[in-house]
Amino acid sequence: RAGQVIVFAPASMTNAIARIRAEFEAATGHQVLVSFAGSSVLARQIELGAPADVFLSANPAWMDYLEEKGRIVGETRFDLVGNQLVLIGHGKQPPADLTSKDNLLERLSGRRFAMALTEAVPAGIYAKAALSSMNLWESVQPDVVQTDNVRAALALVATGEAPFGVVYATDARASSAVSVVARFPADSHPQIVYPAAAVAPADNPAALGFLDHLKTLSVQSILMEEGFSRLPD
Amino acid sequence: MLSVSLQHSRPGFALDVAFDAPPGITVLFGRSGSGKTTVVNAVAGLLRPAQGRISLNGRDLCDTDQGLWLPPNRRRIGYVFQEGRLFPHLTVRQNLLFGNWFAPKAAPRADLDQIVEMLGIGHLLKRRPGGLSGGEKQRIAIGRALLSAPEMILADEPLAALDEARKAEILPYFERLRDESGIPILYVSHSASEVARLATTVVVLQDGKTTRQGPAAEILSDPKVMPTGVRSVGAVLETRLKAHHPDGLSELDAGGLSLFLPRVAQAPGQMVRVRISAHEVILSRGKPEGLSALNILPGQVDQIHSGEGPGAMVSLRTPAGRILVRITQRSAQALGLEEGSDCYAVIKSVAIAPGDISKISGS
Amino acid sequence: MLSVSLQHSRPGFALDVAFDAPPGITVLFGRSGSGKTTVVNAVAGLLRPAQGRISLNGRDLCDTDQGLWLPPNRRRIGYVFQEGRLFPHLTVRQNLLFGNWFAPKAAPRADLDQIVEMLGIGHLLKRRPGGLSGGEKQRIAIGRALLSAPEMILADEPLAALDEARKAEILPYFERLRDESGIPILYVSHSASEVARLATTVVVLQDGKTTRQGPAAEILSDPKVMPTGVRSVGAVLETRLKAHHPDGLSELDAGGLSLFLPRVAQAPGQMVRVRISAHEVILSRGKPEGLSALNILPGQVDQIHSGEGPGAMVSLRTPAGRILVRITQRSAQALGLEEGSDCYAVIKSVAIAPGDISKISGS
Amino acid sequence: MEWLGAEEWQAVALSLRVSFWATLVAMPFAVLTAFALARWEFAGKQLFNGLVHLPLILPPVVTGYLLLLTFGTQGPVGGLLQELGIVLAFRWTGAALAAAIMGFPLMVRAIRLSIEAVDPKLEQAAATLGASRPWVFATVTLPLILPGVIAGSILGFAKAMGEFGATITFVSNIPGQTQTLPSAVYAFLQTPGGEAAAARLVMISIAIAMGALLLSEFLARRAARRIGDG
Amino acid sequence: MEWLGAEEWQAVALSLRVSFWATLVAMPFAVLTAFALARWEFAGKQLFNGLVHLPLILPPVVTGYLLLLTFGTQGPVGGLLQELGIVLAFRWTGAALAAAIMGFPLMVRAIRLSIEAVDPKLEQAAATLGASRPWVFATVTLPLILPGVIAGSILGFAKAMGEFGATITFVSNIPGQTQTLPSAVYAFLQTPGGEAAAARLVMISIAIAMGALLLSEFLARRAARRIGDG
Ligand SMILES: Nc1ncnc2c1ncn2[C@@H]1O[C@H](COP(=O)(O)OP(=O)(O)OP(=O)(O)O)[C@@H](O)[C@H]1O
Ligand SMILES: Nc1ncnc2c1ncn2[C@@H]1O[C@H](COP(=O)(O)OP(=O)(O)OP(=O)(O)O)[C@@H](O)[C@H]1O
Ligand SMILES: [Mg+2]
Ligand SMILES: [Mg+2]
Repeated sequence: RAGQVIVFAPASMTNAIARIRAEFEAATGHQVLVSFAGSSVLARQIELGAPADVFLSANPAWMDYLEEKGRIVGETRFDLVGNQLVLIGHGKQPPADLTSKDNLLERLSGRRFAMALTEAVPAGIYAKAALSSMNLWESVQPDVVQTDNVRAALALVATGEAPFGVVYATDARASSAVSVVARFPADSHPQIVYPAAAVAPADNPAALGFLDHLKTLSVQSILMEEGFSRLPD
Repeated sequence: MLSVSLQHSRPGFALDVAFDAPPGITVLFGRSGSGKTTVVNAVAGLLRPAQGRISLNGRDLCDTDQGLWLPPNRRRIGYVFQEGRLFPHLTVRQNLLFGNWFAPKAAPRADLDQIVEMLGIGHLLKRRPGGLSGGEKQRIAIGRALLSAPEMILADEPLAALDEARKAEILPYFERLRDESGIPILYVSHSASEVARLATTVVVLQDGKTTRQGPAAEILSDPKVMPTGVRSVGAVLETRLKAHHPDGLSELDAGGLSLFLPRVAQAPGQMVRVRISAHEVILSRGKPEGLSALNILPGQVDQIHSGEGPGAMVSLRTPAGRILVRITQRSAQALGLEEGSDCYAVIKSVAIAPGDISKISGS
Repeated sequence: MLSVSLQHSRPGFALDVAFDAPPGITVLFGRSGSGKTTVVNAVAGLLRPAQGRISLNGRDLCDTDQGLWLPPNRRRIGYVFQEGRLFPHLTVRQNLLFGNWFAPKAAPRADLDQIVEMLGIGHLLKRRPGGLSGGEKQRIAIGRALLSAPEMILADEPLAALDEARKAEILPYFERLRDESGIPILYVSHSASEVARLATTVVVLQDGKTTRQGPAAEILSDPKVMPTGVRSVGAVLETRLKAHHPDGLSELDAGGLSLFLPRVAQAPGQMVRVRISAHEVILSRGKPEGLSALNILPGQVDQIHSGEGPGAMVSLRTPAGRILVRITQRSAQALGLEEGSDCYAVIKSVAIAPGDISKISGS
Repeated sequence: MEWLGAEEWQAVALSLRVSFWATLVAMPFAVLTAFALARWEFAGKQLFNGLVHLPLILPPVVTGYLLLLTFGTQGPVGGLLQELGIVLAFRWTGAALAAAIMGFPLMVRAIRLSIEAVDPKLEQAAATLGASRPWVFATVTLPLILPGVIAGSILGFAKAMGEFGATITFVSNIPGQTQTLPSAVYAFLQTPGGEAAAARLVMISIAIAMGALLLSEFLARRAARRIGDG
Repeated sequence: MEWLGAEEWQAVALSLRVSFWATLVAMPFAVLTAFALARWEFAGKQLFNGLVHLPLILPPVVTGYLLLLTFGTQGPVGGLLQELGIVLAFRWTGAALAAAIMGFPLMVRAIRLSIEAVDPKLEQAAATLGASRPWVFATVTLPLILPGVIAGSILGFAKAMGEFGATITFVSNIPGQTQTLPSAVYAFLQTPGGEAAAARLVMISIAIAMGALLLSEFLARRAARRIGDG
């Protein structure tokens, strides 16, 4: 019998989820409805009784939060995929060598530097950590402009309002008006992970089926195509 | 019967009035700013007086001592406002019928068609008040109040914006209301001839106080109290219509004497009230001959009152009743008039304004 | 000199008027809805006529053929509206002075204090219009227009809301304006006595058309054109004030005859216009004796005009000028009146209303 | 149509439904509230006034969050309503509630201004003609404030069409159930390459609101003409 | 104070500054626009009307994005302004611009309703007394629409205090420079456990807006009393 799965997913996964969903629906006949919003919004909604079956979060913090509240079933939780942080520039830009700090600072100095909120939004938190660990933060901080989400940061760089920015690799692919100047090494910031889990009480077989489906290879390859990166095992 | 007693003060103005308005028309008479509209508003329930009591036909409308206060919509009063206050979003017809919606089903109803015709507003029924002339608006305001089946009518200078001819058409309707409906009418006016014609009772207001009140005939014949001056003084005769003559004159019986007036619109046998302005009567010691004036009434001087100006007011006892005559002091001396003198009052038929002749109620 | 020619139509109403208003007061006279306010609005620039031309003292205000249209603020016209239109957010004083802000500095200015006193509104200056009585509002509207230093005044029934006493106080001011300022005044009224007293020129409007226009004396003595009825017919005599007598009477010289009136407020030697209502004159074949009436003028019957009713209008040639007398046809027969008959006109001093006496301009 | 997917059309339809009902249901309350604020004196009036304005002052996300706390199935009011069989959170009805609440201060202000412009003398006249307060309101006040009611409606409707923050927070963004036009636009804007689709939806949103605006202007004009020199 | 950090106080001060200037500068334009819409007939009037309402219809993020495209340093208008030494993007002035534009339709509607309620007969009377159009406006129309102008101001101010989406998109969120109260609130809400801090800021926001509301009610009452039966 065909069932219905309601998935709460971060807005940045819209494209990937759309493809995964189509594949799953075709295979099982179940219907998948996906609600895209910021992870914080989704998590609070789940906490307050949203009719979600599956939660995908853009960072582990909100998943932890819900797990503490008992709103997800811990046994079903797993890390779906990762992402990479990149330094982008407006227009065509030559690549930079992140290890040669002086060279980089010269290119960045005095120019607006866009990223998501460094205290609140995961992409911003990661970016700040990455820049700090490379001793760049102090220098660029006065010129940092923060946005409410990473896509807005991308837009700033795309329009040229901010010549540089730090976004996810998945976002950088979206705009032809920006180019990747450098990729931050994975160890320069906390690991970027998108966890997934079933929302309590996890009594919807179709939802559990969807979670299982997420673990399949074809899903992984879709995610790779959309620019996400494989998690180290 | 409306009975009013009010105290209310505003900066620079204090109202303190008490009067009764018996069935018929009670005219509130007074100068601009004397408080007429304020009194009328209190009766209508639009102003809550600081202190006072108002009752209508035994029903208390307001009694500040008892804390009683009837809202305007439960007073059943038809108010013709000084400034029209038509509803701009309704057609003239809807304006006219507005009060009708809310009147108790049992209430006696004035007839729309009849009132529309009397007011000459048939061609306006489909229009909205926005584009009407001043007089047209006022006529509709009158119609609206009349059609609300009220137990009392308040009319605040209802005819001021109208021309004489239109006034002459509407006045008889107020007379009919007065005489036939038996509902009290409180009428604000500053026109002496309107007052003379309509008033059963006159209440004179001055600076917020009632300075004089009483039957119209009495107040109107007292030059001292008429706030609008000596020209509005006149005597009122009660006569019976004897006959209509073929030459267009009507003959009235006034205490056995004949009075000829241009055709009076009543049936023979009816009682008719005729107001004779004091300044339009001529006195003669001998019986005058060869005059164009048709009405020559013999009488005796009752009283001569010399005012401050050149005039004197002579009160004459005639078989037809008391007649007031205003002449110059010079004439009074020239004629050697004194109390008890015999003389004749000469009255032109056409000098008596149509507005000064009216049917007597109940006859 | 204002010259107006207008065509404008609205559903159910077509205006087509042409008249000149020379210096002095031109009264627009007509029944409710006849188009008086419409004409005045066109002159003020508040209504753009479909067709027409309006010029004031040689200056074109509007000429639809040339596509010329002066906006209201550049016409320099003081308009007393039928409905007041006071500014609710300004005090009475600010209302009065409003036009003053915009008047050219060089324009002759009426004096605030003087106008405030004339209108009796000194105690209201600090108030706002919201709580004023109807008459108070209208007085302020008059003052506001007068104080705007206009080149012409439009007054739309300015006195309708006022009591007789207040009217009597304000009328002389309009007379003074008429006689001394030389600015044309277009005055809408339906009061015959106001017309008689103020009008230099009368323009009669009926259903949007000018049916008659001309000097006041001429129009007022024509019973056919007076839209407000036969009672407003009267002759106008031009007299010279001879003397004031100690008993309060004033003696006027009317073509060599003496006319006695209650004290006239002019200086001896001045020309005075006296209106004598036709219905207040008595005719006598022989010279009457022993009458209280002081003024007895000999004359010859010029013309007898019998109307439809019981009345007849007799025109009398006297040394003082033409006098109109309205009597009954019965009297006319009884007295055997025909053209050429000698007879006497009997006129009471006090019968002549103060409103019917006025200074003649320029004298 | 080809260039919009089924889900987008659903969003359009839902937004229309949400905006329509939000405006319609909120209107009587807005009129009542405006009347109370314009004409009555009561204790706590200013507090009430502030409360009405709150959705304007608060960031929409906060409003949405407060709605969720109050009307969510776990919330005090939401729990009660649920026992009556009424669920708002994560339903289109909730989206309508959010839109109504966000548009409420705009409606109230417009109507209140109109009420304050009505000449009480006309209402007095109606009272002397026998109309009780509710009747005076229905036959005189209401027709006279119609332009304000229409202005309030269009403000409310436009606001409802554009409302995003409170809606997505309160009812989430579930396609076909709670995904309104703005939520769909948001989702597209968050996706690589979604700008074109977002722009299409924005265009539809503008077209609908413009249509509503024209209609409201037409109605307001008619109402004004009736009141004016008709 | 202890319970708020320096950055939060900066956000409060900045929001006040932004809202104040947004309201003040937008007001004359709002009055002009309202007057044009209420009284003039011109080609494209309905288009203009629609444009004015646009910020209400569009999701705020879209408005912010359009602002960025237009007024950003790379945008057509922004580039021009920059040559004049005026920079809006990433400045508090830009935040004020965003707030002004978001509040503009609310202001215009309130003022327009008031203008439509003014009796043209009074303006005519002023014209016959010699006042030219601008003077009629200044001496008669403006005083009579004061309640509407005040209502518009408070709507604009409240909206400016709550504006988030367009602001953060257009000028970002630079603490001390462009971080307004709602941006700060948003930031707190993004992290688990940030509710308490967000609530504190929301309280401040409400207190300020309430103060402004009370002031506006007081002023409107005074203006109305002057016009009414004073
Ligand atoms: N709302 C108000 N506030 C303050 N004073 C008022 C108010 N209404 C009336 N007045 C004052 O009270 C007095 C009486 O006013 P009212 O309107 O009763 O006069 P009125 O006799 O009707 O005059 P009119 O013949 O000119 O209409 C006036 O001096 C007026 O200015
Ligand atoms: N805006 C308008 N739209 C349509 N008809 C109008 C408009 N204004 C006036 N009228 C009509 O034009 C005619 C003339 O009106 P006007 O106001 O000029 O009359 P009036 O002579 O001043 O009357 P009144 O003495 O009653 O004030 C009336 O029949 C009136 O109904
Ligand atoms: Mg009055
Ligand atoms: Mg008129």
